[in-house]
Amino acid sequence: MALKLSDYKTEVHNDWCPGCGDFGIVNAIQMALAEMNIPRHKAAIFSGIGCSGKTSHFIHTFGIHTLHGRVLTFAQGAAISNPEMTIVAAGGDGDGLGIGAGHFVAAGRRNINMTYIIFNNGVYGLTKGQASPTLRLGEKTKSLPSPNTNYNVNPIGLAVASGFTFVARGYSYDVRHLKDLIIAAIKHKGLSFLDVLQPCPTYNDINTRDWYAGTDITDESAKETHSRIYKLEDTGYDPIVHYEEESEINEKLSQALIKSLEWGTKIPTGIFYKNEIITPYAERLMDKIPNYLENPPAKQKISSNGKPITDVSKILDSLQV
Amino acid sequence: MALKLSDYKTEVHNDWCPGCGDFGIVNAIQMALAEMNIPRHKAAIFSGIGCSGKTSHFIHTFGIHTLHGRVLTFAQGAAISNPEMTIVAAGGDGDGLGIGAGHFVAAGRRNINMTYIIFNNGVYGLTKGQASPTLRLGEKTKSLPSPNTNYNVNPIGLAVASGFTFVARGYSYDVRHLKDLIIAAIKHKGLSFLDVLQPCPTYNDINTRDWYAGTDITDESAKETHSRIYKLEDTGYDPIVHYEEESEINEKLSQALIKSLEWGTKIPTGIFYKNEIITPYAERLMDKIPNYLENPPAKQKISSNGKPITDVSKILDSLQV
Amino acid sequence: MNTDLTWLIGGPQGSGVESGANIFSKVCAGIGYQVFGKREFYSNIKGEHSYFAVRISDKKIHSNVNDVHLMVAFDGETIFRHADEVVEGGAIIYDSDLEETKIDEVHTLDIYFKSRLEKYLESKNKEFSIKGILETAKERGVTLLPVSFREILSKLAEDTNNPKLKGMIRMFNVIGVSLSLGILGLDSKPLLDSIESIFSKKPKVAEINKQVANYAYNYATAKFDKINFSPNSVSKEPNTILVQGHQGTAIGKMVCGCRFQPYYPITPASDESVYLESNEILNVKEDRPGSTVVVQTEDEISAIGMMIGGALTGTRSSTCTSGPGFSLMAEALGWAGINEVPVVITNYQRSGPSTGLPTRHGQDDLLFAINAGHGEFPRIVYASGAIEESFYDTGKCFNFADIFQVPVIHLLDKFIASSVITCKRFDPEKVTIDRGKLLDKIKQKPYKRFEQTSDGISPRSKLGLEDGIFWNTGDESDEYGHISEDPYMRIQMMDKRLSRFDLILNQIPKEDQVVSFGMADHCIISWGSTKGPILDAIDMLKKENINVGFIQIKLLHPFPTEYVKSLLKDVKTIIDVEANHTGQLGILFKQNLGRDVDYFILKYTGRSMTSTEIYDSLKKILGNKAKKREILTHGA
Amino acid sequence: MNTDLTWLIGGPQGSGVESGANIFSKVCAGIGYQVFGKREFYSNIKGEHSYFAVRISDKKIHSNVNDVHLMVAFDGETIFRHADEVVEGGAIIYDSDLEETKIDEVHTLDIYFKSRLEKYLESKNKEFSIKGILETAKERGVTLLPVSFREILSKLAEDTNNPKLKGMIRMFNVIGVSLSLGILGLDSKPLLDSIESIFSKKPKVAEINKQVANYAYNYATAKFDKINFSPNSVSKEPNTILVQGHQGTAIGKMVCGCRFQPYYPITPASDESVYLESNEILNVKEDRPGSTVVVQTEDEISAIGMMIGGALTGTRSSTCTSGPGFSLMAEALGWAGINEVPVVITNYQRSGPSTGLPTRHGQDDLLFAINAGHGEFPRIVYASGAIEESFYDTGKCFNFADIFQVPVIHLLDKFIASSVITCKRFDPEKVTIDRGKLLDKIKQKPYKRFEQTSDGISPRSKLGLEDGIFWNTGDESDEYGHISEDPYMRIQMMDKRLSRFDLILNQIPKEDQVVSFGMADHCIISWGSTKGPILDAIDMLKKENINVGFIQIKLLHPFPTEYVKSLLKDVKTIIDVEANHTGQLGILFKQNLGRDVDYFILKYTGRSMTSTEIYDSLKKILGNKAKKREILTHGA
Ligand SMILES: Cc1ncc(C[n+]2csc(CCOP(=O)(O)OP(=O)(O)O)c2C)c(N)n1
Ligand SMILES: Cc1ncc(C[n+]2csc(CCOP(=O)(O)OP(=O)(O)O)c2C)c(N)n1
Ligand code: SF4
Ligand code: SF4
Ligand SMILES: [Mg+2]
Ligand SMILES: [Mg+2]
Repeated sequence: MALKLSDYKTEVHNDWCPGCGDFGIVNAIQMALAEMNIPRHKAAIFSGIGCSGKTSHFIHTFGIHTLHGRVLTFAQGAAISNPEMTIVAAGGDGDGLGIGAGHFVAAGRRNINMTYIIFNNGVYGLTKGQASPTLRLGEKTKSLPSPNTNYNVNPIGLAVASGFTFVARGYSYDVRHLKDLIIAAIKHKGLSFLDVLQPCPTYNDINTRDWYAGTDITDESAKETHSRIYKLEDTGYDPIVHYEEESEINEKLSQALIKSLEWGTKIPTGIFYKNEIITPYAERLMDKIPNYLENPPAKQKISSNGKPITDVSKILDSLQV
Repeated sequence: MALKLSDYKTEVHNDWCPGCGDFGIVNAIQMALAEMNIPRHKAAIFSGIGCSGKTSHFIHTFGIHTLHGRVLTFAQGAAISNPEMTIVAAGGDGDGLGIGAGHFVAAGRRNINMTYIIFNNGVYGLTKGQASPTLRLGEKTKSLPSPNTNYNVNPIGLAVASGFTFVARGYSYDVRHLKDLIIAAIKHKGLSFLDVLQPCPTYNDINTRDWYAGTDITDESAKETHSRIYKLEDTGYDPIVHYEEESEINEKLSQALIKSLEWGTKIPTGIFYKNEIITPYAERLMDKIPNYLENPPAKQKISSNGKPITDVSKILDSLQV
Repeated sequence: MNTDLTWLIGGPQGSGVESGANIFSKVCAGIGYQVFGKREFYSNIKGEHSYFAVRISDKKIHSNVNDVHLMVAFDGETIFRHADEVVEGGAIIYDSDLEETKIDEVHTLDIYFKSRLEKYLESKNKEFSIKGILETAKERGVTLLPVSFREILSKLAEDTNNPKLKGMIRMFNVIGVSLSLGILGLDSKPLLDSIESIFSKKPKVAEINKQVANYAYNYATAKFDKINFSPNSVSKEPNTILVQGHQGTAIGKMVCGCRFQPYYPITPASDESVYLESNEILNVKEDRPGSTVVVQTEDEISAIGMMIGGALTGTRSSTCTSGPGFSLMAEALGWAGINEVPVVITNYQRSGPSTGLPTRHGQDDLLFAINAGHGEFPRIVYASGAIEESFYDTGKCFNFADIFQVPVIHLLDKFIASSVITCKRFDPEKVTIDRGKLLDKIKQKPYKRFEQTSDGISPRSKLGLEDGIFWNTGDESDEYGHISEDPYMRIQMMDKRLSRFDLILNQIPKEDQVVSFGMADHCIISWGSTKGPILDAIDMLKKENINVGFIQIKLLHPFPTEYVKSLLKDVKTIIDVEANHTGQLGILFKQNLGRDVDYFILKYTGRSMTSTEIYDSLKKILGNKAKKREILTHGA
Repeated sequence: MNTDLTWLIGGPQGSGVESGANIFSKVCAGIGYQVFGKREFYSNIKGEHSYFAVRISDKKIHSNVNDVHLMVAFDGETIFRHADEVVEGGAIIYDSDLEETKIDEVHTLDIYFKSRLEKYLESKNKEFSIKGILETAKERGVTLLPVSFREILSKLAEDTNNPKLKGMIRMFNVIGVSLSLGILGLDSKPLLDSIESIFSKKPKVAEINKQVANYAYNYATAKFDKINFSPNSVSKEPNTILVQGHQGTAIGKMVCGCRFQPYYPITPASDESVYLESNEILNVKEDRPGSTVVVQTEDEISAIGMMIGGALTGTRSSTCTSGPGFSLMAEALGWAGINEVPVVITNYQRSGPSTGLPTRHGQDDLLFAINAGHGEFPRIVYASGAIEESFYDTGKCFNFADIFQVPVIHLLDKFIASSVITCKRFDPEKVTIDRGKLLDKIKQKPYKRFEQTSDGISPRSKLGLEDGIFWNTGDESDEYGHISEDPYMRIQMMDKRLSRFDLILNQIPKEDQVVSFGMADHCIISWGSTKGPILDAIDMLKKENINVGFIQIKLLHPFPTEYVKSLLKDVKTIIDVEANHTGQLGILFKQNLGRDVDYFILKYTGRSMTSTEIYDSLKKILGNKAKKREILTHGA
C-alpha cells in the first residue's frame, strides 16, 4: 500500500519560527520518504540538539532525538546493528561541525550506509544566535555582540576530506530539488552527506532568503534575477568517480574541493562528489563476517526458552587444562 | 647567553622502544628550540596521551602532558592567556585525528599563534597497536587481528580544509629537515601544523623505516635508492599564498590538497601550504581589545594589597535604580 | 497594609514579554519598591508560552508567591494558563479581541494541559474558551479589564497620523505595562524615563514607545478603577541596583580578576559569558585598561581544557556551563584535580537528566558535582543562594581555588539565572583577592611544583616564570611533575592531595561554610536558590509567632560535618528543601552526619519554588499532617 | 604439608615475561594444581619492569600472597625489586652474567626506588649491586641458583649445530620456566606439550623451543636440588579451565547474546574487545552462525552513542572501558537513563584520578559510577569479585538491563583483568536470558514507548518493528516520547523512572545482591576483586580458629540497605576493605545505613592486595592494635 506524504507527518506542534528554513527540510525529507515509499517502521530519523534537533519529532518514522553533537554516533550504531533500516541523521551546523566535528570526520572514514543532513544556518539557533562554525570570519549577525573571530569551516570540503562518499548541497527553499537530493543520498551505497543552506530569519540577517535570491546583487533595472544559488547539474559538472584509479579519484576529489570553495555571488548546489567504488562499511564487515547482512546483530536469535543458544564449547575447550 | 641543545633535555628516563621514530621528533624539537635560542621558560610543550604523549617530559621547558585527544584545547588556552610564550602542542595520530579530531577542526578555524605536531605512526602505540586514523583501509599491521575496516584520514588535507595556515610534513628520521620545518612552523604567524611520519617498529610493520626508504621498490641491481620520501622544496613547489585574492588562495589550497593525496611510491614532505594573509587570532582579538597583546590576561594586574583594582562603577551605575 | 503585589505578564516567546517585564521592574524599582521577578519559558525561540512574574513590595523580598494580583495577557494562552492564579480582588488586563478564542485554537497548548483545563471548565460548567475561563475568574472575585490592544494602536495611529502604528503588535508589551501602571496608580514619569533610557540609542523608537505608553497609561487611569492591592508610596533606598541573575557572577568575575573565560553556549549559563564579552574591556584603577578574553569554544571539553591552559599561565580562568556541559567536563576536572590547578566552573543547574527541561529550573546536580570524574581528587563544591550572594561568592571561589589549588565548582541554577531583583549595590571594596601560594619570582631552586610541604600545598609557578619550570601530567607524578609509578610516591601524593579536605574545612571561615538563619525545634536545611522562598516562608510563619530554623549550606564539599552537627544538635525535626527528586542534600547529610532527614520538601517540575508553597508545606509539617516527602507542584 | 607455592618471573616489558608465566601456569594447571597468577606492568611498551607472580596450590586459592618461593630473574631490575620477597628456604634463579651489575647501571630504576634500595643495602653493609642484594637474600636463607642463560644457549647452539640459537635472548623466558620446573621436580612432559600447543601453527619455532626447554630442564635437574617448597603431586580436577581476566566477561557476552560492542581502546579494558573480535563469528545451536560486531570507535563518546543506537534496534549492546573513558560517557549515560535504554557498560577500573596509574589497579570509581551524569535517573551499578563470577554476572547484567530498562554499569578492575586463574569450566547452561518487556510484535495500538504501567516499566519496541514506532528524546517527554514541558507530565515521568529503584531491590534475588560468607563479631564488607584475598585471609584465620565474617556487596546501586542491615544486625565491628583512598563503600554504607565503618583496610598504591596483607591487618584489628585506616603497601 503506497503511503501518502501526510502519513509521514506527526501531530506534534511545530514551534519553529515563522519562515524558518527548517520547514522546507522536513518537508523534503517527508516527500523523499513518501516518494520512495519506505515503510514508516523501516526508517529512523536521528537528530541532534538545536532547533533542527526537533526534526525527528515531526516525522512519523522512528524518531531519535539524541544529544548535542552526537547524532552520528547513535545513528551509526543503529545502522550497524540493523542495516535493513533507512537511517537519516539530521542536525544543526553547530551540532555537526562544532561539537560534533570529530564524529563527522570519523563517520567519513567508516562509510556506513546512511544519510546525514546538516541544517546550515550559520548560527546556533536554539541558544539564541551565537556564531556557528559555518559563519564566516568577521561577519556579524544581528545576534552577535561583535564580529565573528573564527574562520568558517567548509562543510563540503571537510566531508570530502573526511571520506564521505556522497557529498551534496541543497537549499531549504528549493524543496523539490532538495527532495531529489535526499532521495539520491538515501539511495547512495555508503555514507551520504547533505549540506543544506537554511536561512534562520530570526538570528542570521546575513544569509537570508533575499541574500540567497541575490536581491542585493540584482540589477533591478536589468530586471534579471541573480540568485546566488545555481545547480551543478545545470553546468555539466560530473561528480561521479567512474572507475577505481587513483587519478580518477583524485581528480574528482579535487574538483569537489575546488567547487566547495565557491561562495559569494555564486553558490553551487547539487552533488559535488559521489564515489561508490569505496566499499561501504557493511562490505568491509562481510570480509570478516560473511553473513553479516543476512544475519545482522538485530536479527540474530540469541535464546530459546530463556536459554542461550550460542555454543562457546570450542572456546571453552581451548581454555580447558 | 646562548643555550645549548643539552639544556633542553631533561633527566627523565626515556622508555620508548629502541628504534622508535619518536626519538627523532624530540631531538628535532630540542634542536629547533636551541637554534632559535628560545629561553626555556618562554616555551611550553603540551602533549596528548600515547607514547608520543610522554614527549613533554623529555624536554626542558614547561611541559604539560594533558589528556587523550585534548592537547590542542589546553595549549590554545595557554596561548591565548599568555601570547608571549612559544607554544608547541604534540601528540599521536590517534590523539589528534581520532578522539581529538573535533578540536583539530576548530583549532584550524581559530588560527592561534602556535605549533601542532602530530606523531603519525598509523597505530595506537601505547594501547598496543590498534589501527590509528591514518592507517589505510584494508591494511593489516602485525598487531591487528584483521584488516583495518576504516578509510584513512588525510592529515594534510584535513588541516588545509580546517583552516590551518601553515601545513607541512616531516619525517622523523630526517631530523635536520624536521628541525628546519619546526623552526619555520614556530616562526609562522598563526597556527602551524606538522604531520610527522613516524615509524613504530613495534606495531607498524607496514610503514617501516625500510618502507619509507623504499627498499621494497628499489631495484638492487640498479644500485639506486628509491626513497619514497622527497622534499617539495626540491621540486619548485611554492606553498605560499602571496596576495589576498580568492583565486590565489584557492589555487594554493587546491594545490596543497592535491599534493596531500600523493602517497604510495612518492611521499612529499616539506611545506604544503602557508598563508599569512589570514589574520591570526590575536589580531582578531585586537579588533575588540586593542591592547590585548600588550596586556594579555596573564600579564594583567588584578589587585593591589589584596584588594581588587578593577573599576566596575560604570557597570554598577547602569544598574542603579 | 504593606505593599506586596505580584504582577504577571505572559505571551508568546519573542513577543516582548521579557522586555515588558524589564520595563515594569525598572519603573517599580525606580520608584523605590523592592522587586523580585522571575521568567519562565520553553525551549523554543518563538511562539511558545513565556511569562514573567514580578513581585514588588515595600519590604525586602526574596521570592515569588503563588498569588497573582494583576495580570496582563496579550494572548489567549496566558489567560488559559494563568487565570486561576489571580486572586480575589485582583485583576486581569486582557486583549478583548481574544474573548471568543477556543481552547482548540491555541495550537501551542499541549494536550496534557488542555485536558486538565477542559476538566476544570467542565466541572465549572463553562465553555472551553477564554470567555469560559474568564468567567471562573470573575466568579472568584477577579476584576476583568478587557482592552482592545489593537484599538489602542489604531486610535493612536489616527491621533498621531502615523498609520504604521496600527500593525505594531510588538508594542503590546508596552501597552500592557502602561495600562498596569495606570491601574496601579503609579506615576507615569518613571515609565517614560525608563523607555527613554532603554531606547537611548534609537530616539525615534523611544518617541513612538513613549507615545504609546502615554496613551495607554491615560486610557487606563481614565477607564479603570485602581485595584485593591495598589501599592503604597515608598521612599527610595540609596544604592539600590536592579540586577539579573547572570550579572552577579559576571561582575564578580570582573572584579576579582578573572581574565579568561572560554565557554560553550548552553541555557541558562551562556548569558553570563555574553555579558562578560559585552563588557570585555575593563577599567582598571591607576593602570591601563584590562580585558576579559571570552572565547566561544567548539564544545565544553574544549572549554575546560582551555580554562586549565589559561590557569597554568597564572591567569584567573573560569568557564560557565550547565548540566550537559558539565558532564562533558568530568574527565578534565580530574586532570585539574591531580595537577592542583585552580579553576572555577560556574555551573548553572537546570532540570536533568540529559537534555531534560533545558530552560527550566532544577537543583539536581549536587551529588554529581561532588563525584564527577573518575578517581579521587580534591575539589570544592560551593553554592550561592541568591544573586547578590553570587557576586561576593564568585570572588571567594577564586580565592578558594588559588589558596587550596583545587578546582572549584560554583553551583547556581536556572532560578537565579532568570530572576531579576533589587538589592544593595555590589561593593567591590568588600572583595579581597588572595592568590594563595602563586609565585611571582622563584626563590628556591630547583623549583618543584609538587613539593611536599607542611600544609600539603606547594608554591605555584606559572608558564613563563623564569626558573619556575614545571611539568604536569594526568599520570601520578613526583614532586617535579614527572610521571612516577613508584608505590610510595603514589601514597605520598595521594595523601598530599587528599589532605586538602581537612585544610579546606579548617581554613574557610565558618560563616562562609554555613549560614544559620536562626534555630528552632524544626529546622530547614537547604542549599542554593531555595534560600529566597525559604526566608520568605519563615517570615510568614514568624508573623504567626511560629519559629522555624534554617541553615543554608554553602560549602557542600568537603562537607562541614562537625559544624553542621554542632548547629543542629538541639534540633528535633530536620526538613530538607530542594528542587530535585531524590533529596540530594538529605543523602549527603546522612552520609556525613549519619542522621536521617525527617521531612523533604521537594519540587521537580522544573519550576522554582514559591514562598507560599514552602509556607504551606511547613504548616503541614508543623501540624503533623505532612508526608515524609512533600512534593510541590505550583507554576505553569 | 600442602602445596602452596608462589613462583615469580620478572623482566623488561616485551621480553616474554607474560608468555613465560602463561607457559608456567598452563603446565601447572595441566598437572592439576590450582593457579592464581597476576601481572604487573608499567604504562610502557618495551623496557620497563614487568612481572608475573603465579601462585599454585593443591587447594582452591583466590589471591596472591606476599611470599615468593621461587623467583626467575633474567634481568637485574627483577632482582633488585623482588629479592626481598623471596622467603627463607626459597630460591632465586638468576642470570649469573648479571652479578656485577650496579644499581646505577639499571636505567629503568626510578630514583625513589633506588634511594630506598641504597638505604637498605647500606644498612646491611652491602655494595650497591646485584651481588649486594643477593647476599642479603642468601643471609636470610634463600638459595641462589646462578645460571648463565647465554651459556645455555651457546651450548645448545653447539649441540644442535644451530648457531642462530646463541643470540636468541627471547628464549630466556622458556629457559627460566624450564629451569623452574626442573627445580620444582615437576614432570617435563606437560611443558613440552604446552609449548607445542602454543606454537601449533609454527612447528619450527615449537621445535627450537622444545629443544631449549628440554636442555634447560635437564640442566636444572642435574645441577640443582629441589627446593623445600616443592609441590605435592595432585590429581587433576575435571572440567577445569585456565582463564584470563578479560575472558570471563567476553565469553559471558557471547553466551548471553551481546551482539554489538563498540569500544575505544583503553587499558585494562581493551583486551576484552579484542578477544570478542578475535572470536567474532559464533556457533549457534541449530541455527546459522551468529556474530559479535565489534567496532573500534573514534572515542568513548562515540562508543556509548553507538551502543545506545544498537540497543534501540533490540540488539543486546555493550561497551567496555575504564575511568577516563567512562568519564566521557557521563552525558550519554543520562540519555540512556531518561530513555530507558538497556545497555551494559563493562567498566574495568584502574588507578585514578585522571590518567593516574593507567596500568595499575584501583577501585576508585564506585561513587562516580553511582553519580555519573547530571540529573537524576535510574541505573544499576553491579560489581563482580572474580573472573568466574564475572562470566555469570555478565549475563545477569544484561538481564537486569532488559528487565528494568536501565543502563547497567558492570564494575570490574585491573586486578581481575590481569589475573589468570584456574576455575570450573563456565557453564552456559546456568545462564538464562530474560529480555524483559522487549516486544516482537505490537499488540496494543497506538504503541506508546513510555506508557504508564502498574510496575512503572513499559513494553519496549525496537527500531524496525512494525506498528512499534516510537520517539526518544533527551528532553522530558510524554508517553510517546515526544518532548513535553508540562509540569504534571514531568512528575509522572520522574516518578515512573525513579520508582525503578524499589523494583530493582525487590526483584533481583537477594543472593545476587549480596553474598554472605559467614558472620561473626568482626565482619568485613567489601566489593569487587578484593573478594579473593579476603576469602584467603579469612581461611588463614580459620586455621587459627578465628572467625571473621564477610559480606560481598555486588549490587551497589541501588543499595540493598535493608538486606545489608539485616545481615549485619549482630555484627560488632565492621571492617571495610577497598582499593582506594577514601573508603568509598564505607561512605556509601554510612549514606544508606547511617552506620560508621569501624576500620578501613585500604590500598592505593595501584597494586592489588595480597591475602597476607589482609590477614596481617585483620590480626591487628582483632588484637586492638590497628589504626582506623590500615594502609597497605605491599608490592613492587
Ligand atoms: C553538551 C551540550 N552543550 C550545549 C548545549 C546547548 N545547546 C543546545 S542547542 C545548541 C546549539 C544549536 O545550534 P545548531 O547545532 O547550529 O542548531 P540550530 O539550533 O541552529 O538548528 C547548544 C549549544 C547542549 N544541549 N548540550
Ligand atoms: C579518554 C581516554 N581513552 C582512552 C585512553 C587510552 N589510550 C592511551 S594512549 C591511546 C592511544 C594512543 O595512540 P596515539 O594517539 O596514536 O599515540 P601513540 O601511542 O601512537 O604515540 C589510548 C587510546 C585514554 N588515555 N584516555
Ligand atoms: S531560531 Fe532560526 S533556526 Fe531556530 S526555529 Fe527560529 S528561524 Fe529556525
Ligand atoms: S610502541 Fe611504537 S610508537 Fe610506542 S614507543 Fe614503541 S615504537 Fe614508539
Ligand atoms: Mg545552526
Ligand atoms: Mg599513534
